[in-house]
Amino acid sequence: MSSTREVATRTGARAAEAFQGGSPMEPEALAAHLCERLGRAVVDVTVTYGQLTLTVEADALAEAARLCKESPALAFDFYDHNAGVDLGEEGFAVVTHLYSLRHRHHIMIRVVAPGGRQAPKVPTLTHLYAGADWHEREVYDMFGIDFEGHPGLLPRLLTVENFEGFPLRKDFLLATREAKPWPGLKEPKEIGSDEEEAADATAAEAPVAAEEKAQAAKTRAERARAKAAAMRAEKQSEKAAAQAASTEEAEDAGSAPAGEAEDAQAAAAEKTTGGETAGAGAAQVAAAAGEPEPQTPGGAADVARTDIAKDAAAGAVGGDTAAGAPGDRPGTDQPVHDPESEAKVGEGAPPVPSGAPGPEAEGRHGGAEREGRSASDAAAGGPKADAGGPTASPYADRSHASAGEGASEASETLDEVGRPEDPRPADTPDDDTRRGGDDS
Amino acid sequence: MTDLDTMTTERGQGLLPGGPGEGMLVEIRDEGELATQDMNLNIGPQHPATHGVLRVVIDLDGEKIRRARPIIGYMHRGFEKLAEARDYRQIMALVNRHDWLSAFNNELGVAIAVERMMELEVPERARWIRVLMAEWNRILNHLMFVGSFGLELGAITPVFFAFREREDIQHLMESATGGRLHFSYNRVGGLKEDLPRGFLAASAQMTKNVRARSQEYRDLLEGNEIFIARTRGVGALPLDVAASYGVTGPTLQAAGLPEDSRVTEPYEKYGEIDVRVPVGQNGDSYDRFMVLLDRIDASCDIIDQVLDSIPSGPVKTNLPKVVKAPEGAIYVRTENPLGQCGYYLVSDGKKNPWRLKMRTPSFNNIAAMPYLLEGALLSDMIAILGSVFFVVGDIDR
Amino acid sequence: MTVIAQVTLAFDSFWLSLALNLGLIVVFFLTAPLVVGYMEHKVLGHMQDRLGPMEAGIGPIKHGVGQLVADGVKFIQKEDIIPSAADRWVFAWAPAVSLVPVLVVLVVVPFGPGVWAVQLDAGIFFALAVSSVGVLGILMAAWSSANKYSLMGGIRAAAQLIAYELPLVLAAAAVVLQAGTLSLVGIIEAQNEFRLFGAVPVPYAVPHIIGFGMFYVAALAELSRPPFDMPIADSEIIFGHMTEYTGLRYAFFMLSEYAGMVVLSALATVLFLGGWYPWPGVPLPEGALGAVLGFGVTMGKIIALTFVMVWLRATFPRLREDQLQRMSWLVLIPLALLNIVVVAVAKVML
Amino acid sequence: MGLVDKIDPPQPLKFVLNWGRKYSLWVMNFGLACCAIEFIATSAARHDFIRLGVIPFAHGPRQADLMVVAGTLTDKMAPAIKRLYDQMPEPKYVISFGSCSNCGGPYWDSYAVTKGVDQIIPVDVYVPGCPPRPEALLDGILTLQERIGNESLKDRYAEREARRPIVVGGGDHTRHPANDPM
Repeated sequence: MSSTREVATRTGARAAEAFQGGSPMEPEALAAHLCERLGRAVVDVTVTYGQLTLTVEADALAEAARLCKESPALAFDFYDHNAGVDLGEEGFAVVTHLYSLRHRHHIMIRVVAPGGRQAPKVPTLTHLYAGADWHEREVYDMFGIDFEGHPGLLPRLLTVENFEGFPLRKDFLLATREAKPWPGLKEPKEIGSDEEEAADATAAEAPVAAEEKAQAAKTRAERARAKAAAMRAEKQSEKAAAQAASTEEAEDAGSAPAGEAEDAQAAAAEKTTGGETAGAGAAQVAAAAGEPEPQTPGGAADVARTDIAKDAAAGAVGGDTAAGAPGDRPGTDQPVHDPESEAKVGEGAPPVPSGAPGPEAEGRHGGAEREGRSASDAAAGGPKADAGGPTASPYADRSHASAGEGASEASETLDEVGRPEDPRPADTPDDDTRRGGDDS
Repeated sequence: MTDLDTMTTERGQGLLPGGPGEGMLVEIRDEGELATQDMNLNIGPQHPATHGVLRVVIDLDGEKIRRARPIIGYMHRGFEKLAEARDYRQIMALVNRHDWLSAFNNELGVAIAVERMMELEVPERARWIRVLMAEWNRILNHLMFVGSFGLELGAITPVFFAFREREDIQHLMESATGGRLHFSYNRVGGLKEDLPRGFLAASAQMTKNVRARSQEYRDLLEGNEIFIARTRGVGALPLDVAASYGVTGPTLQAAGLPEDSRVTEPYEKYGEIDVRVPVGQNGDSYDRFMVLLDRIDASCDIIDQVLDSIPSGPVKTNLPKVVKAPEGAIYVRTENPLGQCGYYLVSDGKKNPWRLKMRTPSFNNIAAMPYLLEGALLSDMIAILGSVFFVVGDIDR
Repeated sequence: MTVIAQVTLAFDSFWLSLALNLGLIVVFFLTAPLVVGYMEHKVLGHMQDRLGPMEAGIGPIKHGVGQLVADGVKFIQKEDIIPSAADRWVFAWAPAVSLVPVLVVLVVVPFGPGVWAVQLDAGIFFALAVSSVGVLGILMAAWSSANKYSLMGGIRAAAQLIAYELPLVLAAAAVVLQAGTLSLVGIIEAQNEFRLFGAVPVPYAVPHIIGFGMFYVAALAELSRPPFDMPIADSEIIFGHMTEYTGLRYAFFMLSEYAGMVVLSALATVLFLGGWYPWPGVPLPEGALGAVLGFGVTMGKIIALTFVMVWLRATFPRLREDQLQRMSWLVLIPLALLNIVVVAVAKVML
Repeated sequence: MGLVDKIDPPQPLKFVLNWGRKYSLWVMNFGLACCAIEFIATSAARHDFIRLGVIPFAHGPRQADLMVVAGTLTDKMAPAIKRLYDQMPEPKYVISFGSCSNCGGPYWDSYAVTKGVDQIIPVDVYVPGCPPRPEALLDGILTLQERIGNESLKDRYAEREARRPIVVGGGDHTRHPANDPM
């Protein structure tokens, strides 16, 4: 049968012409072509690594996409994907990537969603590309960006139906990471150093926070964040220290003395900065209940490190974005403070999981409930009832902590999880993370 | 479902006592003749046909599918968030897990992205070896689907044959990478280590075996009347629809377009060798499967070329321990076995990415599923699901 | 005068002989499927580069001979779940309904000279009539499970079994026409005397090659064996009517499937392969020895036919329901009618 | 059920019963992620756990005796797996195959992953690794078979009753499989 299908054997470019009459346009030409049609709507044009990124006004996105799709010279008929990006204070950006099967050229149309972090909005492209549907739902799911005119962003595409928060926002904390430090060997904890005490001091506050239940969720969130920052600073320094110290990387040290030396300096510098900022950060945060701190320890440490390290440019950038500079560079990973979500999160009760989706949801075995299950249970959609129990736990736990309700919360629950016959010691996450860890 | 109506007396009454009965009483359409009603059937999330945890909710009229709604997310593990919390070395160990059948190709994309941003000069040998390994991984992946597709159509033997080859190839790759499934073999700036002695000779031998044995699958399925009856003209996907959904890989090539980023935008060493892109004619299940079989042979050809022209030399560049991509954004796409995988990497100059968006092939391919399923028979759904090759982890990440 | 009759003459008690016969039948009914099942395990395994079960052995004998025994022992211990949404009584009795007909058919099947429980003059009629009752059990199971997959499986099964009952009966009818008797034993004897063109001694399979093929295909469909296993297609509708069954009830369904393989193979043997005669015209020794040899020959032919069923399972994908129906109504049934006409004409002419 | 879990049968009978359960483990592959591939590899020619009487032909939970949870269990999937487990008839066994289903594995810090399937259902054997090699699964199966070989159902059920469900962050205990009416 394979003989019935004609088979193309050609290398790169030649295959392109053989199949599509089209000819790719240079990024600059593309940009010019679009700029003259879109006029003032084009905010910015960047060509990096030979890739065109066209930043347009939000309300001009649909028009730009329509142009790209319909004008024969461009003929962007292929919807590749769109990606949300967290810009920090500035809000969110959505980068739509189109491709032309005929001409074989790319374009990335970038839009900064108006509405800041509170109510980001972007026009939909579903009327142009069928593929945009799921991608936009995903972006909503991950960033909470509303696509105007989209047939239906809900139910959530990837996460659990009643998931709280938007995971890919920078202010969405990973509960487990807040609860317990990175278990990998390559991470700071393994080598004792002077600011470990500082970190422990910060860490020690978590249980304290647990005792005083009266304290508002806000401050607890702050603590968790402070601890995170401390840990971050700490990690970086330790990483550098580890290079200088640990023996298995000796051969690399021999091969690249220059880099090593610099990193060693960096390590020294970080030790100091990271250390004191960690302490300071904790104190300052404990004091400052709520208003966005100008520079977290993490930010400070980054500035310090990057200044010393070779890439001064990135350092400078890291610095002033930490100070909250506008412009389409991404900010540092300073936790951005969002009063609204803070409030929502504070008294966010653990959601009741909707359980297995509905009575018909149960795969191949209809509503079959075990004899002895009450009929009412079956009527109520057995799965829900089932899931009500232990199943509830994972999200309940997560939605607590991911809502930034503090490390102590999560750590308690983790204790509950641990059981005597629990063989996790035999198979701790480090097994797995170390695989990734030990390269070179 | 007409057969059912004879049992139901009037609307609102359960066809069957209790649970699923109610499910069957979705809207009663009176089309003049005997009022028929659709049966709302839920396939998955744990169903043999959805190899993995995909879930499809379909409205059945008899055996004909009126509406189909894929529900995804059951394997969503939050890779993109975790990537922001890890540095580039650790990402290498995580990125290969979302599409567990093309681990090496996944690592490759991230490695290339970071290297391009850092403007690293990757050693020649490393780049050749990457092509070699990527193709082996491609064959591994395709063998899996050759087997599983047969299994879903009721032919249980191909999967066992397929795993016979898979085991050999996995053994080969394990000798170099140390992993059977998740070879964390890529590093930013090269590879973990050089190939073991005798690997190239073993590869040369293995391509011979794979070619010889891929003939067996053809013998088993290609000319098999029942197989043809089940797949010919089932689930045909026209090109324009495929494009608007962003469908790539064998599914797109079966529709007749040799769109393959190994050819159109060669990365690593693909530009220097002949890459044969098999295409189908009418993009139905049969073509998709045959394209898959052809791709196995095509990959064997590529491997042979690589073996001829692979130079000696170092396989990694010396980098500082903490790899930091300079600030900026880049989009890299690699041709994964299942289709085109894109990596949109935004860096703020730190050791871990600010944002790493993965555009995975299965996500787009499955998005086109409603189009393919509507109007098909229930049995055809199995053939379609099996022939639009997807990995659930690759959908949900 | 049958062997069993000989034994029972000594006691000369109707009830005793009846009990003895039925006892032997039940023993055979419980063991033969195990043999077939074990063969399927091993044959599939070796066709797929596997070994099949190896560990579960009976005493010193390994190679997984105890696999199906172990299955049985396990099924006894399994929890018996009846879905709360199910129709209790129908659900509970369905396995028995699908199991008993197979057992009843065995009563009339002759396994060797004198090795049968009852000889009916209308044996083939009885066998085909009873064997088609099994579908009732499947329908009961499918409907009462309160499960959509089961329901679809049941509907598919009903359509399929009805569609293939006809070719089965018509193919058998042609043989009856040829043999001139409805008695299974009579058919075997007639085959023994049969000479093609008055000279060549061949079983009916040769002149009735079309009928034999049809009978076999129809039998596969009746048993919903691959490639005709849509009613229990595991990757579409998970085991169809068996989806909700656990433990012993499920085991009954499996048992009836494998026993069905044996029974229909036995009928095919009787109708087309000359029954207990190794070859038409080759006589068997009188008495017990002949009975044993005849039984061996019959079992050999049965195993051969079931082996082919397993072989098909290892080879073919699954057909689609509508394709199956088309094949039955548009191909097999017209062919079967034509076959009967041809046989009748030939019978008159020759 | 009934009798077997109330009384302890005499030794020879008990041996036969255990032998039956030991060598007839119809397995339901709860294939979730990467580990599912290794599970299939274990069933295939090279490793072939069918030798051990582990029959992978049970496609539904109703016919399964052994559930191998292979892969990452996400919060969205958790209700389904709980339900499928409930639908398996006793006596039933669970093998947690791979780090993800043991404890979350490489996704230990993910917001969407259940850290360990034993939060949802009781697990008999844990097989570590990411993914574990097929040999590891064979080892796990042998361990389970050994355990079945000299277990007493009565004690097993008694221990099940005794074991408190592991509940993180609340939830009613009555729904735990241990407390299901047999």
